[in-house]
Formats: sequence, C-alpha cells, structure tokens
Amino acid sequence: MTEVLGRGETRKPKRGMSNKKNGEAPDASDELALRKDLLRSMLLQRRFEERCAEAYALGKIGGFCHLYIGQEAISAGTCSVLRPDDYIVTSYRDHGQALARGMTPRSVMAELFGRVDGCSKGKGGSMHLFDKSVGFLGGHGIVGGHIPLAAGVAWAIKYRKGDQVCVCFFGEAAVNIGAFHEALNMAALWGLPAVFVIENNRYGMGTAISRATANEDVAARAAAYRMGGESVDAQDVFAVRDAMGRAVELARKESKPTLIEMRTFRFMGHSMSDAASGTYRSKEELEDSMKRDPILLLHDLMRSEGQLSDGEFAKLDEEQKAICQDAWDFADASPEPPLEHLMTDILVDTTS
Amino acid sequence: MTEVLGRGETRKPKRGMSNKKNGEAPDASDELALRKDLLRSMLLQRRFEERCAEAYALGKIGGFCHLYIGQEAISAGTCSVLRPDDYIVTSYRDHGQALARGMTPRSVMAELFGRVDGCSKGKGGSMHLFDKSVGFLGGHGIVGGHIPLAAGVAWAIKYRKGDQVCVCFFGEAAVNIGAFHEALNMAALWGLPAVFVIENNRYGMGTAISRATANEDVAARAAAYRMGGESVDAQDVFAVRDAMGRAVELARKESKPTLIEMRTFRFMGHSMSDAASGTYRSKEELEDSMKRDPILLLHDLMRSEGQLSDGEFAKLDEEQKAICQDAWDFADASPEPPLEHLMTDILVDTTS
Amino acid sequence: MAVLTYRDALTQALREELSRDDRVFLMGEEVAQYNGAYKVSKGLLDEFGPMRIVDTPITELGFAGIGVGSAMVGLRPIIEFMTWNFALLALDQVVNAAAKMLYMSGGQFPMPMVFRGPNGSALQLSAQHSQAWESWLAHIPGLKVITPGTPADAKGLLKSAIRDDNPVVFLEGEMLYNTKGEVPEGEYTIPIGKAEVKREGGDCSIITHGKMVLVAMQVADTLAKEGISVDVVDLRTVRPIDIEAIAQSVQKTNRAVVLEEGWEICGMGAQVVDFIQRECFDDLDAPVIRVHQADAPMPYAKNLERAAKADAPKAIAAVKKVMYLG
Amino acid sequence: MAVLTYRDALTQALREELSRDDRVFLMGEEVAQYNGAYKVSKGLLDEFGPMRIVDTPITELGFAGIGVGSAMVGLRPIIEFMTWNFALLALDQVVNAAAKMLYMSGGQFPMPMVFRGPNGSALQLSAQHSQAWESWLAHIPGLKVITPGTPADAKGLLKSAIRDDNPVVFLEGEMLYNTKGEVPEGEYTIPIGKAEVKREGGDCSIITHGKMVLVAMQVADTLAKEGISVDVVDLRTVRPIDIEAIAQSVQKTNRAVVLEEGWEICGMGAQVVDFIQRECFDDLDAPVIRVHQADAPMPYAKNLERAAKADAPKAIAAVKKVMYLG
Ligand SMILES: Cc1ncc(C[n+]2csc(CCOP(=O)(O)OP(=O)(O)O)c2C)c(N)n1
Ligand SMILES: Cc1ncc(C[n+]2csc(CCOP(=O)(O)OP(=O)(O)O)c2C)c(N)n1
Ligand SMILES: [Mg+2]
Ligand SMILES: [Mg+2]
Repeated sequence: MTEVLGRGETRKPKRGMSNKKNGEAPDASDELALRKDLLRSMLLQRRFEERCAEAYALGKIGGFCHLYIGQEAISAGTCSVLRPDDYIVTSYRDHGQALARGMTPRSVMAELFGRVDGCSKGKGGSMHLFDKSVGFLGGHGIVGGHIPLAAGVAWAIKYRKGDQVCVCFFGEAAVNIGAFHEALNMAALWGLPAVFVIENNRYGMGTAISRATANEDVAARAAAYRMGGESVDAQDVFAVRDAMGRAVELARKESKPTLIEMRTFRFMGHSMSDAASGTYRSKEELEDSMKRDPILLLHDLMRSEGQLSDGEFAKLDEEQKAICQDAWDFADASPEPPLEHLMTDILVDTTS
Repeated sequence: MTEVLGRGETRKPKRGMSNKKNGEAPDASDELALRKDLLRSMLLQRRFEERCAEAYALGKIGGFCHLYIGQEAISAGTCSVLRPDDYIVTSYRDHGQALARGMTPRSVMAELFGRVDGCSKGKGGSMHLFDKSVGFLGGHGIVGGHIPLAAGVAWAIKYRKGDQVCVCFFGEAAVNIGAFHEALNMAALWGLPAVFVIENNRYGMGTAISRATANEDVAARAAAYRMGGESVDAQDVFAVRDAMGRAVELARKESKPTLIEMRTFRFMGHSMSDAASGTYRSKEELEDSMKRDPILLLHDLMRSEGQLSDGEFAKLDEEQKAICQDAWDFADASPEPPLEHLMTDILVDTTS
Repeated sequence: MAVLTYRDALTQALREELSRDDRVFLMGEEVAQYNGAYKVSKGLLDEFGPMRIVDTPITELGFAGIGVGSAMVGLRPIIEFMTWNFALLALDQVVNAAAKMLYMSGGQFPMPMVFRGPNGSALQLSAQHSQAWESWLAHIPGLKVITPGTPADAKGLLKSAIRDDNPVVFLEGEMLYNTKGEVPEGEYTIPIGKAEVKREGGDCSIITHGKMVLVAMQVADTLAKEGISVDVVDLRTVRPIDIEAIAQSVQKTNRAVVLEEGWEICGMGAQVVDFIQRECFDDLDAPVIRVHQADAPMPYAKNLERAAKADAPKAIAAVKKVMYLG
Repeated sequence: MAVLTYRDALTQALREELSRDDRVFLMGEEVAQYNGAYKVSKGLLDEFGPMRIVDTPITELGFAGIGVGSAMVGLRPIIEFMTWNFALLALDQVVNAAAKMLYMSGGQFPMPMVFRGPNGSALQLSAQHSQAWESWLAHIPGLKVITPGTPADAKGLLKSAIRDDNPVVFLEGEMLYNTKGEVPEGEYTIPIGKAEVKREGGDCSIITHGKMVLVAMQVADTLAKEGISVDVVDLRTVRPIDIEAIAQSVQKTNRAVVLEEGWEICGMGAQVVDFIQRECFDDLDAPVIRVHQADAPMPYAKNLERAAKADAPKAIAAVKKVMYLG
C-alpha cells in the first residue's frame, strides 16, 4: 500500500511531469503547453465563480451556492490525468470541477440561473450539476451520500471489465459519516477502480476539522480498509497531478482504490450566506492561506522560469473573463423552463 | 494509545489476577473464589441456553433466537471487572450477557417465553432483554444501531461527572456499518468512558469476516479514531478479564474509550433456523473451535492445579441446571400478558 | 398452470430476467453463498456467478448507494434488503438519490433498478423487525411501489419491475414466501399500476394489497357462507394507485373496507379513503372503514402480537359494520 | 404581549428550559460556536457552556443515537437536525430506537427527548433540501409530532416538548424563522395534541398545520373580502391529532379543505380526510379537497418551484370548489 504521509510532510512533486507516456521524458513544449492549460483551467474556474458571486448578489442565482475558490488546483490537476471516458462524482461544491472536466460555462451558468438551457434544465441548480457527455455524474447535496454512488460507478466499470476510473470528491468533514465508511470498505474489499479525494479545506461549514474528527490525519483512515492513502499539498497543482496520476493508474491497471487527502483552503465562506472570516476563522488565517493561492503559485513559477510574460498572463486572463461574460449573457438570455417541466423527468416511460 | 496486537499474537494474561485492589497481590482464596465464580457464570449461561434450544423446539420460545454458546468467557470475564453501577448495551445475542450481569434466569426465561413476568413484560423477547436495576440497557436488533446508544450512555456519565463505564458488545460484522464508525469517532473525539467490544466469532450470519471486511484486523480500526485497540484470545476468560480490566480502568480514570477485539467462536448456528455447520463452515472447523470451549479450558486449568475435583464440578453443574429448571418452571407458570398490555408502554403520561 | 410457492415464483422471475439481460445483477446480504436469508435467490450464484449474485457486508446504506451508482452508468441492479426494517438505514439513497436523480439531472440519468425484500411482520419478531413501509415509500414521487400478494403477481410484477427503467420498490411478504398459487407457464409480465379484482361481489368492496390479499379472500369466503358477497380489489401496485379500479368497485357496491397490514396514521388506507370520497362521494352509503395494525410497536408475546395484527375477524367485523349489520 | 420572531420565540423556549432543568442539553451540527445554522441557538453556548450546547461532527445517525442513549439514563437531550432532509439518515434511531424503547423494555426506559429542526422547503434549495416529513413521522406510534405555525405556538409547544417524557419530533419552518407574532410575556406552555381555531368562520373549514397556517390566514383574509368566511383549524400537533377539533369545525361548516406543505400520497391530509369522512359523514355537503405540493421532487428554477408549492391561490380555488362557486 502506498505510504501515508504525516501531517507535516508532503511529497515533493516532479514539477509538472506530464505522465501521459509513463517513464518516457516529456519534451519541453508539451511541458509548457501543460502548464499553460492548467493555469487556464484554474483561471476559468476562478473568474467564473467571481461572476457567480456577483450574480448571486443580483438575485440571478438563488438557493445554496458553494464556491470552490482556492481549491482549483485539485480539479485542474485531477482532470489533467483523466481520460474522457472516466467518471467524476462530487458534492454540492461542484462548479470548479464541472468546468475543469469540460462542461461548458454556458450550460453551468444557465443552470445556476435556473434556466432551461442549463445542464440540468434548471431543475438541479448549483448543487446538482450533471453532464452525461463528459461523465460528470453530479453534484449531490447530502454530505457523504455520493461516496457510495462513486463506488457503484466503479463497480459497474469492473462488472463490464472496463478500464475506466471513477474519481470521487468530498470534503474532510464527510470522512466522519457512515456512508464514507461503508463505501470505502466495499471499494477496498472488492478492488474497485475508484479514487476517493478528500478536499481538506479544514472546515466543515463553521467546524474546524479538529473539532469534528478524532484523528485529523484523515489519509491514515485508508489503513482501516487496507487501502492506499496519501496526503498532498493541494495548492501545488503538480503535486495534485502527481498523486492523482499514480492513484488513477493504480485504479486503471490494478483495479485498486486509493484515499487521497488534498490539503487546501477555501478562500470564501462556506456558502453565500457565510462570511469568509471573522466568526470561526480569523482574518489572519485566511490571509495566510491566500498566500498559497494555487493560481498565484503556478503563475509565479512560470514567470520565474520565463515561461509566461505578464502580457501573456493578462491575455489568458482576459480570454477567461470573456468566456464567463459569454456564459452570463447566454444564461441571462435563456428562458425559464416552461411550466410543463414541473411534471416531466419524474419517471421515464421506457422499459428494457 | 495502547498497542494494537497483530492477527497472530495475543497478550499473555496474568492467570486470573483479580484486579479488585490494583497492584496489591490477591490472596489465594480470593483467587480460587474468582475462578469458581467465573466457571459458575459460564456454566449458567451454557446450561440456560441449552434449555432455550429445547424450549424453542417445543415452540415455547418464538421469533428470532440467537445463542451465545461458545462465547461465554467474554460476558463472564467482562462482568467480573464491572461495578454494579456500570452499564451494558448489547445486540440481539444477549442472553449470556444478561445472565452474567446478574439478571435473574427467571425474568430472562419468562421474557423468552413471552410471559408477563419477563424482564420486558413479554413485549421484547429474546432480542430485547432489558433490566434497569442492573444497568442492562438492551438487547437491540438493528446491527450496529446500539453502538451510538452506548456512546450516548457514556456521554451522560461524562455529563454528570460520574465515574461509571459503559460497555458495548457487538459482532465483528457490525464494524462495517456506518453507526459503528460515527459512534467511535465521537467517543474518541469527546473522550467518553466506553469500551467497545467486538465479539469476533468470525461469521456474520453466513458470511465469513474475510468476505465482508477489507481489513480483518478489526482492532486496528481503533487507529482511525486515535483510540486504543487490542485483540484478545477470548476463549481464555482471564485474557478477557485482563484486557477488559485495563480498558475499564482507562475509561473510568481517564475517560478514554477502547476498542477490543475478542476472538471467539459461535458453537451454534447464527439463530435457531441456521445449521451450526455444513453450509458456510465445515464440520472440521466447528469441531476444532470446540476444542477451545472456554468452560473446558477453565475446568482443565483448575483440575490440573487441583482446585476442582470432578465431584465439585458435577455439583456446580447440577446447581446451574437446577437454576435453569427453576427458570423454566417459573416461565411456564407465568401468564401471558393481559391484552390491555398491547396498548400500554407506548407513551408515558408524565412530564418533568 | 403450475402451482408454485411465492418464493419459487420470485426465484423464477429473477432467473429469467438475469438470463435475459446481463446488465441485471442481484446484490445484498447473504444473497449468494447462503442462497438468500429467505432462499429467494437459491441456486442463482451457481448459475450466474459472483459478479451477478453479490454478497455484501452489512451496510444497507452503502450497497443501496452502490446500486444507484451502477444504475447511473447503465447497469440494472436488484438490491435486496434482508428485510425492509433494515432498509430504514438506506432510505436516504432510495429517496434522495434513486427517486430524484432523473429530476435533478434534468432527465439525463434514469434509475433502472429494483429495491426488494420482505416487508411487514412475520411471527414474534417484535418491534424492530415487524414493520410495513409501503405508505412511507408510496409518499415519494420518483418511485414505483409494488406489493404483490400472490405467486402469479409476484413473478409477473417482479419481471416488470426489473425491466422498468425507473427505481421500483418491490415489497414481498416473509409470511407469503411459502404460500402457493397457480402461476402461468412460460414468459409473462404483469403491468405495473394495474389493480386486479380478485373476487367479484356486490355487497361491499374490500380494497387491499400485499399480504392482506389472502386475508381478504378468507373474509370473502367466510362472508359468502353468510350470503354476503364481497368485491376484493387487490391494488398490487400502491404507487401509482389504480384509482379507476377502486372507483369502479365502490360505485358498484356503495360500501368499502380498506384493509392493510401497517399502521393507521397516514397509512395507505388513508390515501385510498381520500380517493374514494373524492371519486365516489355520492355513491357511498356508509363511511369507509379501515382495518390495520394496532397503533403500537409490534409486541413479542404471541397473544399480544395476534391482537395487534389486522386479520380476518377484524375485517369481517368491519364489513358488517359498513353494511350496518354489526 | 411582546412581538417576537418565530426564531427568537424558539430561542427563548430553549433558554428557559435549559435554565429550568440541567438535564436538558442541545446537540447538533453548528449549534454551539456557530450559534446554529439558522441562529436558533444564538448565545446559548456562552450562557450554558460546551457540555450543554454541543457541536457534533456531520453524523446524523450517530448523534441521534447518542441522544437516545443519554435519554436512557435520564438526560433530556434536544437533538437538532440542521434540516430534516438530513434526518433521513437518522430515522433508524428515531423510529427503531427512540419510538420503541419504552415498549420493547416493557416500560422501563422512557425517552425524554426532542428531535427538532427546520422541515420542508425554503427557496430554491431543490430536490434534496426541500422535503416535509410530518406524514412519515406521524405514522410512527411511540412518537409525538409537533408542527407549530406561529411564534407563540413555537415557544409554548417547544417548552412542552422538552418537558414531555416521551420522544417528541418538533418540526420548524425555515421560512417561518423570520416571521413575527405576539408571544405571551413570561412563563407559559401549550398542551401537546390540542388544535387551535385560528380564525372563526362558517362557510368552509381549512384544516392545516405548520408553515401552511400563515397561508390559510391569508386565504381567510382574501375570501373575507369576497364575503366567504373560513374556519381555520391549526392542528399544531399532527400526532396525536385533535380529531374533536376537526369534527367540530366540519360539523359547523359542512365543507372542508385540507392544506399541507408536503406531498399528496399518504400525506397528513389523507389522514385528516379519513377522520372527517368517519366523524362527519352525514355533515359533508361536498367531498373534502386537499391542497399540497405537486407530486414531484422540488425543482430549483424559481418559476417551477413556485408552481410546485401549495399556496394561497391554490387554497382559494379549493375553497371555492368545495363551495361549488368554482
Ligand atoms: C448529511 C448532511 N448533513 C448536513 C448537511 C449540511 N451541510 C452541507 S455542507 C456541510 C459541511 C461539509 O463540510 P466538508 O465535508 O468539509 O465540505 P466543504 O463544504 O468544506 O467542501 C454541512 C454540514 C448536509 N448537506 N448533509
Ligand atoms: C442493519 C441490519 N442489517 C441486517 C440485519 C440482519 N442480521 C441480524 S444479525 C446479522 C449478522 C451479524 O453478525 P455479527 O455482527 O458478526 O454478530 P453475530 O451475529 O455473529 O454475533 C444480520 C445480517 C440486522 N439485524 N440489521
Ligand atoms: Mg471542508
Ligand atoms: Mg459474528
């Protein structure tokens, strides 16, 4: 079983090794393209959610809305090692992952606006993004409830003797709930091709991990199921890529699941009604964490290695903003669902 | 945290150290009395359940009935280190523990017969034995469902700043269910005075532990909660006493929970409708396990040390059989509950 | 027609559908090596192997969710609950995942799956093991809920449930497994949502489902001897409910008794009463009377359990009462 | 009388009962440091400390069971579910443990505890976060189920619930927390199981509870302007139900509309209809009509959500229909 790293240490990643061809050294241009693409993905997520906050304030988005800002390296790094036919199952904090996986900003924004052109026809909203065409299986609102679903997707892959992988994202507070425990035991017992990704942003709503979890070393829980476990500095997109690359290969080649703790930060409040700091976490703590903004870190690295001029960065950023503006305009123009839709999609009338 | 013993090893117990006065060496007569009492307790449970099987065949006992035969050292050893004001919460396999804890054979047998003089007035039956007077809090039928209850009892002890302990018994198959996981995390997180006892008889109904549990070293699960864990040869009543003595002290003095795996055997089928062997376990395996009958082991030890003549053993055994006959007669003579009882004990009409 | 037990009829349905479609698999506690806690899956492991007939750890919530996940990507799981009492632990997956997935995803993810197992009370299993959940499950949009009372219905409806592309809750009766009845030879299915008049009669309707169908037939036999002819309507499916069949019967008899196994408050019977008073307000010659379990947890003692359960004597008294003969 | 919000009325009740009896404690997610997800426990941690106001991990099943265990040995837990949608995961403890403990133990272990939290839908929370569970919970013997619709009822009934030695389910409304109403000064309680006629009227009864009480009052106001006088019966408790109050109203008006937030099939309304047709068969001039949520999971889109919910226009139409004015 892969080692479990203690709270302090995190594995030093090979800086942005593209692992598309195992072992074989990637050439420099691949390398640069990869870095640019990771930066683009993270920037798109960031700019998109900045507009979500704006739209929420304007009442164009309603209900619960959980922003991913600060955690973008996890989705970008993970999706960079997945195949198009792999699957993702996630929680309500799903915008960033949906975009990183390739769902169109238009269909996501329209869903958030509750419009008929949304990915779920406006019926699901922020917490329930789905897109079958890219294997994005939601968007689920009950903490931990989707972890067994991910095990089930992996079961189906094994059942069909396929070589896809199912990646499941959830927050660190979800490791305490029964569904997590039951699903991981079966995934390990049956050798299912899944990667269970704990996005440890240190808080479950207003509760610090230390107040909810007896053993804060959540990756160590893997041992309870004889499963591989690992902890990763998830502000470093290459560390994410590296760890996920290995876990995905293990799932694909040996049909073995892995539990990975991604150590990250949530730069915003839990949801739109929750202040980013001041109540359960201090302004200082938040500001410290922001120094480890994953976008900043990659940008600095590329600048320091002379791979990205400020002009190029500005251009990339502008492109993402334009995409988000287009998504907004599209969503805004999209009509509300017709009232008949209230009573459709409850049951299908097909049989096998 | 106390060490977790691997699958092979089990700690050598100090043979029958009565730990009533810590440290201080017990005198020989105490020692002998203790051994005799442990033997008596195990014999009572054994003879009682032999009669249960008989009564079930006669239709005097109905519904589900799960015998404890083979596991008696766990209840006898555990109860020998508990105080009268401590608590026990257990599963449906509860006859042996109820007797070891001091519930009267009459009230238990009457309950099994569904009579009004039963401990639960005949309303609970085999799976739901309760006796407030000895802190026996059931007898619960949903696998794992009672583990949070035990944590709650321990919470109440801590809440009141008491120094009692709550012992919770459950089978090895229950470690996979969510309630186990949720309860152990909170017990460890809050430092609750509980001892969680896994009675690992190697099968959950017809499922061998290896087919249900990814990591068969169930005591190792304690580490997932930063809790002490230990594995014990539970056919040796002194090994049980020793481990439980330490765990109970840790709970009482330091309000720390422990998870203990008791390695034991179920000599009968899962319940009355299940064959002891032939389907999911072989006759050989069953016969091998019976060589480690806890009553036999203690009897042999005492005989080898000249502490118990065959005559004395026969006398002790006859006494237990007489007690069980008396319980049977009492239960048989006890009337069915009056029909009004159907609609009583649904709600109380008191308020605080 | 062959005479089969309810259990064997279910086993046949499982075997036929497992053979027909290799996306179908059966998962649950003790379903494989043990042949099922109630032997409904007897022989299926040998025939279909360990990927199609799957033993699970005791984790109702977990394996129900595994079923849902596998259905999202096109498998057709049959999730067996050893009994529905334990399914209480899995209801979040049944209600929040299976029943809502199609809707939340805007129609992208149908749930072609079945949740099945014995529902209701058996003999002296006491409070935690004797619960009937059809009224809870029928409350939930996005589900279909089936409660077969005879071997023929059990087979035909289970086959329909497995072929249906929606999440279907299939409630069996532990006390029914050994009951016998005629079952058509060869391939057949029974449409979900259609009631069946199991006995024609003109004096009073008994609307019932599941385990109580047999009781209603006894009642009809007994009352026939007294010259009272009862129309027995077996709903067979409680979601969707066949309102038309209920109305037709009550419009004919002008009197109705609603007979169910479970508890009174918000039970299936209450819903049937609501439909009757809505559809047949002017047809009714007397208030509809309900027969159900006593409003108490199920006791262990034989005599108390007997007193708690809905049974023929109680139903007979109800029929006489609505006919003002009582 | 002071005018308070529903939220502040609940906080007062909690504070008063926590002060009155030190066996009472509040446990749930975010109830302490965060002052409650909906701020119902605001200030209580500072006042009563971390053993009385207890934050838990996200483990509804586990901490509900911890509450049950602590009640077995004499504490009086108040278990808060952040919302009742999540309580689905804990129902095994509510139904199989809390509701049955007294019975299974032959009367030895009463369960002096409260399970409380917001029930039903708020605004655009979509399918998994918008469910009303009163009909499920009212189905279960061994529980009491309370659904207060006003600040005064919320305070008086919560205090009664906390003092009751039985397991009480207390269903609040997220959309009610900010609503205001007059609340008596000083100490008072309201008896569990007693309905209140919130508006006297002679033309038609509206039987309702919980969040829908406010809607019923709007309906009564609107219809009054049209010269239709509505009798609004607020059940306040749905288990046990005050059948007498229902009967008295319907015997007076001869017409009834049953208004509830949740789904139709086996909903509270069905049970109320059953009681009405049983108790008032000869009094009814028209079939009872029910108003409830559309038989669909709750959609996210604003317009669809509005269309799905029970509201005043739908209730007004129903009243006119039972009066044959429609
Ligand atoms: C079973 C359940 N209980 C409570 C909630 C309410 N809730 C939504 S998110 C959340 C915190 C989850 O924290 P974490 O798992 O760390 O994920 P994060 O929000 O930090 O990404 C809570 C308590 C829920 N959705 N489901
Ligand atoms: C939640 C739940 N699922 C299934 C059952 C049915 N059942 C009763 S006992 C049992 C096996 C439990 O095995 P284990 O925990 O090892 O305890 P043992 O019976 O061996 O003492 C099962 C599956 C149940 N009672 N509760
Ligand atoms: Mg978190
Ligand atoms: Mg076992």
